Amino acid sequence: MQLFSIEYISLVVGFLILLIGIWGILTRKNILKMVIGFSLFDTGTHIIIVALGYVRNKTAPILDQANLQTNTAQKIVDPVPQALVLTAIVIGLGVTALMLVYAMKLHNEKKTLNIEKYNDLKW
Amino acid sequence: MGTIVTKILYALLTLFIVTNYGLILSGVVRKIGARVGRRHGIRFYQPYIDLIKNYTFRTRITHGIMYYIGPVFRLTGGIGLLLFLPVIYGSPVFDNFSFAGDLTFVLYFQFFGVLGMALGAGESGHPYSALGVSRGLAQTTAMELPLTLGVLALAVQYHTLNIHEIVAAQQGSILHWTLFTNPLAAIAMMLSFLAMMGRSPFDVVLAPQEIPIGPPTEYHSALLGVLQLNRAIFPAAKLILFMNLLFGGATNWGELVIKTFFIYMWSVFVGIAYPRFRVDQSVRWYFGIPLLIGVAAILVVKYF
Amino acid sequence: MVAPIYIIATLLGVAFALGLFGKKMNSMAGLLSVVALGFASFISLEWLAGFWLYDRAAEYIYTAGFKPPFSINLLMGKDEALFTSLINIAGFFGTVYLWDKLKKIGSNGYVTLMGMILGLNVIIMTRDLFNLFVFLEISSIATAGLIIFSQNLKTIAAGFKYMLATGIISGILLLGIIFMYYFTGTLNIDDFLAVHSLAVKGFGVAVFFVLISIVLELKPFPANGWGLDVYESADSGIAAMISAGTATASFFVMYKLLPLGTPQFHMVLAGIGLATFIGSNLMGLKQTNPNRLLGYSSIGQVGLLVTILGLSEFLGERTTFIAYSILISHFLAKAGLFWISGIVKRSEIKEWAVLRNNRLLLILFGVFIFTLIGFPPFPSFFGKWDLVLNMASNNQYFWIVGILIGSLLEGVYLFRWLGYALKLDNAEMPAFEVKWNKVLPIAVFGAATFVVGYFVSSIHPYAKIINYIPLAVALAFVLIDFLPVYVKNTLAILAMAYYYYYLYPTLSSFGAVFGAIFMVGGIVTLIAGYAFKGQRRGFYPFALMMFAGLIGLIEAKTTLGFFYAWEVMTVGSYFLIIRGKKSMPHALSYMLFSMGGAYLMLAGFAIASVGQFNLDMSTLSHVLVHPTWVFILLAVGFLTKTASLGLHIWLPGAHAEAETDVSPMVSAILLKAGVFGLVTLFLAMGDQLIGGDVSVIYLLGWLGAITAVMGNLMAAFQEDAKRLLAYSSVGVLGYILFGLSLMSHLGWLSAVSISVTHFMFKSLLFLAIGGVVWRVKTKEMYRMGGLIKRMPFSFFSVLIGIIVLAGLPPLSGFSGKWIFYNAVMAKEWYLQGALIFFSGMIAFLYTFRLIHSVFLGQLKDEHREVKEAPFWILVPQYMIIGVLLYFSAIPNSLLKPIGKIISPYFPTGGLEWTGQHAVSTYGYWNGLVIFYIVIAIFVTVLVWLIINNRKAQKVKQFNIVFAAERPFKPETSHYAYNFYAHYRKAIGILVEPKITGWWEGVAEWAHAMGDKFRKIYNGNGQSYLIHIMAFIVIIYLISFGGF
Amino acid sequence: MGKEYIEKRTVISPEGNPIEVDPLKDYFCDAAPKSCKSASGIIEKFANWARSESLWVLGFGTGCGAIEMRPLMTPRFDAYRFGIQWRPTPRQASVFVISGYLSVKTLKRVVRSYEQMQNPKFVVALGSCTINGGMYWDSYNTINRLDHYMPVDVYIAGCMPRPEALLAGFDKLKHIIREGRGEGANKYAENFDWYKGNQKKIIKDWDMPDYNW
Repeated sequence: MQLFSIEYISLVVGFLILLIGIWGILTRKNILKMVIGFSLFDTGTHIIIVALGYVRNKTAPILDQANLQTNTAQKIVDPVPQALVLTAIVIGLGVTALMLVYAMKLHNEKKTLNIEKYNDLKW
Repeated sequence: MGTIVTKILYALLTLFIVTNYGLILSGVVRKIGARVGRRHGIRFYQPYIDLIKNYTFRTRITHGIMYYIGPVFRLTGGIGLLLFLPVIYGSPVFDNFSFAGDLTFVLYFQFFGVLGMALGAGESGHPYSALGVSRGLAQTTAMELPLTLGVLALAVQYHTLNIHEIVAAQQGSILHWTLFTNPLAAIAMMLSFLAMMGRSPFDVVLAPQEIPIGPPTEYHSALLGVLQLNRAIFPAAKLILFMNLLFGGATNWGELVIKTFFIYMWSVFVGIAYPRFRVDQSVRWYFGIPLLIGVAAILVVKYF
Repeated sequence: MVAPIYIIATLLGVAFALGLFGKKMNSMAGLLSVVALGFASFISLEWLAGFWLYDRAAEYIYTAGFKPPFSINLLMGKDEALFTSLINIAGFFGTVYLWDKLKKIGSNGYVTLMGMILGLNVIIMTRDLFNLFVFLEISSIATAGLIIFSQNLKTIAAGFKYMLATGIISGILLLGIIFMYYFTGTLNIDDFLAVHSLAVKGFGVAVFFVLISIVLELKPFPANGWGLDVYESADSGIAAMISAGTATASFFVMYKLLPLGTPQFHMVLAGIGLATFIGSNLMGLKQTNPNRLLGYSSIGQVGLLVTILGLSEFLGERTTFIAYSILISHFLAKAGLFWISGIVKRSEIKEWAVLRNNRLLLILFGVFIFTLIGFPPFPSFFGKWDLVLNMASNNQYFWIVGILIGSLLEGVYLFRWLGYALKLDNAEMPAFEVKWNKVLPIAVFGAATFVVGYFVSSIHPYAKIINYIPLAVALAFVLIDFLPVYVKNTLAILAMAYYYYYLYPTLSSFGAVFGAIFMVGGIVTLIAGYAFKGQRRGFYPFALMMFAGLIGLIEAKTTLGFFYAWEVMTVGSYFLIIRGKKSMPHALSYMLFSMGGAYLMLAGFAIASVGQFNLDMSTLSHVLVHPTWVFILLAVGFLTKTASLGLHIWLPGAHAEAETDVSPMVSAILLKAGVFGLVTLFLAMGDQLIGGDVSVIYLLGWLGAITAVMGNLMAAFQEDAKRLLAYSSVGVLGYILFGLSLMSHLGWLSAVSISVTHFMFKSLLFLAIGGVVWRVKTKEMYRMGGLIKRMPFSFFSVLIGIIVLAGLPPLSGFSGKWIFYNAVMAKEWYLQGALIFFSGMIAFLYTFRLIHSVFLGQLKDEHREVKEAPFWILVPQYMIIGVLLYFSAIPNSLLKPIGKIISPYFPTGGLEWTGQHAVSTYGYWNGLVIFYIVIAIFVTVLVWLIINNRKAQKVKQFNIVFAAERPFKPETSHYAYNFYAHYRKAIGILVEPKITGWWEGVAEWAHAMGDKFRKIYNGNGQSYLIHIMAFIVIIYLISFGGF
Repeated sequence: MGKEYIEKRTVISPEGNPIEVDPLKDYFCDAAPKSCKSASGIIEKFANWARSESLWVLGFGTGCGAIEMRPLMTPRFDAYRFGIQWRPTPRQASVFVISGYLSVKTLKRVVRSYEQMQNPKFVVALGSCTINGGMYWDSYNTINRLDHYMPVDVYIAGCMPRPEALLAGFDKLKHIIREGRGEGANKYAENFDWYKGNQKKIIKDWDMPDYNW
C-alpha cells in the first residue's frame, strides 16, 4: 500500500474516525454523545473495511455494467468487504437504534442523560 | 485352687501388716508434727481409736448409691494399689498380685479410687465437695507431669516397666539406688511425691475451714471409717511404690519400715516448713522447676 | 435425520410469523414458540444421538449451494450437536419458565427470544467468521431487547451498559475479522486454521483482536462489570438464558477459535481465566444479592472453563471431557439457580430461608449448589478430578493451586447461602408463589444433573468401576421420605446390615476393623433413631449417604474411588450436621475445612498419579515425583477430618450442635474416616523426609501429642456438655495420630484399638448426654445437676463411658494406654509420651466435670420431674456397654485380632499372649486377672461397708452441712460453672483461642480483599468501557511482549 | 435471702409443664429422729471407750466463750493429747461445743448443726450464759437455758471459763460417755416434740424442716 494512495488515506481516516468515536464513548458523559461516539466508531470501521477491500483502478462489483460481464474477477475490487460493510451498516443501524431507545427510556426514568447518574447497580 | 487360696491369704497378711503400719505411721507423724510444735500431740494409736469410733456411730445418712459406694471405690483403689505392688523384694509371700500389671498399670490404677470417691462426694450435692475435687484433680494433672517424666526416665534407664526388675537392678549397694544412679529423675519424682501425699504446701484440696475438708465433707460414720482405712493403706502403698522405684525396695519388713518412714518424712518436713499454695500457684509451680528437672532427666538418660 | 438448517429455518420462520400475530393471540404465539424451540431441540438432540449412538460423521451445510469461501457454511458435528442441544433446551425450558412474562409482553417478546436462540445456534454452527460476528450481534441485540422489556430503571441501565460493552466488543471483533480477511483472503474458520501457521506479519494482531473480543464476551475479570449488572438486574429467567445460553455459546466460540491462538496466547488465556475464576469468587464473598452472586459465580465458572481451554496443551485429549463436564454442570446448575431465584424473588440471600416452604425447590437448590462446586455424583466432580490430575502430570502446580483456591472461595459463599436457606428463621416470611411452568424446568434440570453425572461417570475410564450402589440406596431414601420414621429406620438398618453381610467376606486387614466401626457403628447408632417421632424428613438419605461414603472408602480400589467416597461422605455428613438447631455457622466451617482438606487430597492424589499406569491405591506406595509433598498433602487432607490442632476449629461446634444421634455418628464414626486415610497413607508411603532429614511422621507425632493435650485442655474448660465431648474427640484423635506415627507394632495396636474403643465410648457418651439434653433441653452443664436421681441408666452409661475414656483400669480403655507406653518406650519418644500422659490426666478433669455437673450435685427445680432418656436411645448404649465390659474382661478378644492385622506390616515388637496375659518388651499386663481382683476387692469392701452401715437414712438434696445454714437454691449450691477456674488461671493462657482467631482473621482478610476489589465495579457504564479498553491494552502488551 | 426460698412455687419443666415445688418437702428429708438402742454389754463398753477417747469437736463460736477454745490447741493446753480434735463439719464431729450465750438468731443454726451430727453426740455448754442466760438473762434476744432446746451433757460454768476448766469439762464428758450416760441424742429423739416446741416457741421465723438430717 502506498502512502497517499486513496486506500491508504481512507484507511487512516477510518482509523481516525474510529479513534474519535472511542474517545467520545470513553469521555463524554452524555448518553447521546456516547451513542454518537458509537456511530463514529462504526463508521470508522466501515471505512476501514471498504479501504481494505479496495483494489486500485478497479471498479465496483456491480455486474450490470457491460464491461464487467467478462473476466469479472480482474476488473472489480474485492466484493466481499463490500458485502460485509453493507451487513455491518445494517447491524450498526440496529444497534444505534436500540441504544437510542435505551437512551429514551433512561431519560424517561431519571430525566437525565448523564451516564454517571445510572450507577444504582454496583459492586 | 490351692494357690489362689494361699494367694488370698498372703494378700490379707500384707493388707493386715500395711494397714497397721499405715495407721501407726499416721499417728507417729502427727506426733512428730506436734513435737516440732512443742506439743505432746495425739497418742500414736489415736488413729485406731478414731477408726473404731467412726464405725460405732449409730445413725448415718446416705445421699444416694454413688455417695454410698464412693468410699468403696476409694478403698478398693487403695487396697488394689497395695496388692498390685511387690511389697517385699524377693518374697513370694508379699509379692501379691504384682504379676497382673506393671508400673504403667499401677500409675493408672491409683486414680481408680480417686475418681470413684470424687463421684461419691459429688452425689452428696455439697458444693464444697465438688470444689475440693476440682482442686484436687487440677493439682494432680500438674503433679503427674514431672512424675511421668521421671518414671519414663527410670524405664529408659532400666529398660523395663516391670517393678520387680527395677527393684532388682537397685540391689547390691546403696549406690545402686535410683536416687544415686538417676538423681534428676528421682528429684522430679520426689517433688511430685509431695503433692501426691497431699500435705502442705499442696493440701488446699482438703483446706479445712475454707471448704470444710474438701471432698469428704459429707462423709461420716462408717463411710468415713472406710475412708480412714484408705488413708492408712493408700499412702503406705504409695510410699512402697516410691521406695521400690527410687530407694532400692525392701528385702524385709524392717527395711521397708525404715525406708518408707524416711520417705514420708520428706513430705512431712516440707509440709511443716512451707505454707499452703493456692491451686493455681501449685499448678504453675509444677509446670516450672519440677517439669524442667523431669525433662532434663529424660534428656540425660536418652543422650548420655 | 432432520437437516440442522431446519433449526434456523424453524426459528427464523416462527419469528417472522409471530410478527403477524395480533395482541390477542399471545397464548397462541407462546405455544408456537415453544413448539418451535421444542422442534429445534429435537433436531439437535437427534443429531447428538446420531453422533453418539451411530457414530455419524460430521456434516457441513453449505448455504446457497456454494462451497466456502464463496458462501457461508455451517458445521454439525458432535460438539455442535451437543452445544446446540444445550442452547435449544435452555431456550425451550426458558420459554416455558418465562411463559407469563412473555405473554404479557406479547409476540414481540417471543420474536426477540427466538432471535436470541437463533443467534446462539448459528454462532455455534457457523464456520464463517463474519457470519459469527453477525449472529453475535443478533443475539446480543436480541438479549438487549429482552432486557428492555422489563420496565425497571435498574434493568434498563444495566441493559444500556450491556449494549455499550457488547457494542465496543463487537466493533473490535469486526476490526479483527476484517484484518484477518485482509491478510488471508478468506473468512472461513477452517481455512484460517490451515493458514494461521503462516507467519503473516500483522495477522497475529488481527487474530488477537478476534480472540480478545471473544474473551471479552466471556466477561473476564476485571472487564466484566457490565455482565454483573445484567445478571443482577435482569429478570431471572433472562439471566438464566444469558448464563446458560449466551455464556455456553461464547465458550464454544472460544473453543472453536482456540487453535488460532499461539501457545503463548493460550497461556495468557489460561491466566485470564484463572484471574477471573479467583477474582470473581473472591469478590463474591461479600455479595448478598442472590442474582449478582450467581453472576459472580457464573463469571467465575466461565473463567475456569477459559483456563481449561488455555491449558488444553497440557490436558491433551482430556480437554473435551474436562471442559464439557464442568460446562454442563455449570449450564444446568446456573440456569436452575437463576430460575429458583426468579421464584423466590428475594434480594438478600439471608431471606432465602423462605425457600424451606417448598421442599422440592430446596432439594433442587442443594443439588445445584453441589453440582456447581463439583461434588459427586455430579459431572463437574469428574471434570475437576481429571483437570487436576492432568495438570499434575505436566508439573503445572501453579494452576492446580489457583484452581483449588478459586473453588474453595466459591464454596464459601455458595455454602453460606445454602446454610441460610436451610437454617435461618423464616417464620415471618410470606410464602412465595409457585407455578408449575416455573418448577418444571428446574426439576428437569435438577434431574438432568444426576443423569449427566451418571453418564459422565460411565464414560470415565476409572469412574465407571466405582460402586454406586450404596449411594443409589441412599438416594432411594429420598423417594420414601414420606414414610414414618420407624419404617425408614428399620429399612436403613436392614440395608446397612445386609450390606455389611455382603461386604464382610471381602473385608480384610484394616478394612475389616474400620468396616466394623463404620457399619456396625452405623447400625448401632441408627437404633437410636427409633426414638424420633414423625417422619424425620431428610435425615435418612444423608445418613446413609455418609455411610455410603464411609463404605466407599473401604471399598475403594482406586484413588478416584477413594476421593469420590470421601466427597460423598462429606456431603452426607454436612447435611447431617446442619440439621442441628444452631449448627449453621459450624456446618459452614465444617464444609469449608472439608473442602480445603479434600482439595489437598486431590492435589496429593494428582501428584501421586504422575507417571503411573493406573490409579490404583497401590500406586501410593511407589510415588514417582515429590513423594514428600504427596505425603504431606494427603496427610493434611486427612488431618482436617481428624481435626488435628490448627484444623480443629470446625469440630466442636459441628459436633456439639448436631442432633442426639447425629453427634455419635459424626464424632465417633466419621472421624475414623480420617484415621483410616492416615492408616492407608502410612502403610502405602511409609515415612517421608523433608529436606532429607526431618521426618514428616516425626512431626506428625508431635502434632498428635500437642493436639491431644490441647483438645483435652479445651474440653476441660467447656460449659456445654456436647462441646466438651467434641473437644474430647479432638484430643483422642490426637492420641490416635500419635499412636500411628509411632510406626511400630505397639503404636499401631494402641492407635487402632483406641480407634475402636473411642468409637464405642464416644458413641456411648454422646448418646447418653444426647438423651439427657433431649430431656432437659439445654446443653449447658451448669443448668443441669443431680440428674442421677432422675436418669440412673444414663448416669451408668456415662460412668462406664468416662472410665473407659480416662483409660482407668480395669475397663478396656486402659489397654490402649498400656500398650501405648510400651510403644513410646520402644520408640524413645519420651517427651511426646509425657505430653500424652499429661493429656490423659486432663481427661480426668473433663470427664469428672461432665459426670458431676450433669448427674451429681444439686437437682434443679425444673428437672424434678424429668424422665429417663428415651428407651431407644438407651438401647444402643447398653449394647455398647456390654461389648465394652466384655473387652475389659477379655482384652485379647480385641487386641489379638488387631495385632494379627498389624503383624504383616510391623512384624516385630508385638505382644506375647498367654491367655489374657500380655507381655511386651517392657512390661506385662493381665486384664482378666485385674478385672477379677478389682471386682473381688470391691465386693468385699462393699459387703464390709454394708454390714457397718445398714439402715442409713436416705436424705434429700439440701440435707448437707452448709456452715449451719441451709442452701437457698439448687442453682447457688451447684458448683459447676467455670469448674476449673483456678486451672484456667494457671494455664488458661494455653487455650486462648489463637487458632480460631487466626482462621477468623484469614476469613476476614479474604472478605475485605473481595470487598476492596469489587469496588472497581462502580456502576458507571463508562468505567466499564474503560476497563474493557485497558484490559485489551494490557493483554496485548502481555501477549506481544510489551512487558 | 429471706423466706421466699422455702415458699411453695411453680416452675416450668423443659417440656413446658408446670411443676409444684414445695422446698421444705422436696429439698429436705424431715423424718423425725429415732432413739437408737445401744449395743449390749462389752461391745457397748468398748464403743463408749472409743467414743470417749476420740472426741471430735465441732466448735460453735459465736459467743464470747469461743475465745477460750482456741488455746486448747496451743502447746500450753494441747488438748490433742486427750484425743480431742477439731472437725470443721458437724457430720464428722461427735462433740458439740456451744460457746456462751446464744442469741435467738444463732439458736436456729445451733439446732441445725446439732441435728446434722450423728448419734451418739454430746453437747458441751460453755460459760454461764448457757446455764441461765448469765449476764444476758433478761435480754430480749438471748436464750436462758440451753437444755430447753437440746440435751446438754456437760455445763462448764464461768464467765468466762478458763481453758483449764474446759479440759476439766472434757474430762467429765469422757467419764459420762464411758459410763454410758452420754445418751443425749436418744433423749432428744425421745422428747423430740418437747424440744421442738421449745425451739419453735423462741424461734419466730422457723424456715427449716422439723429435723435437719
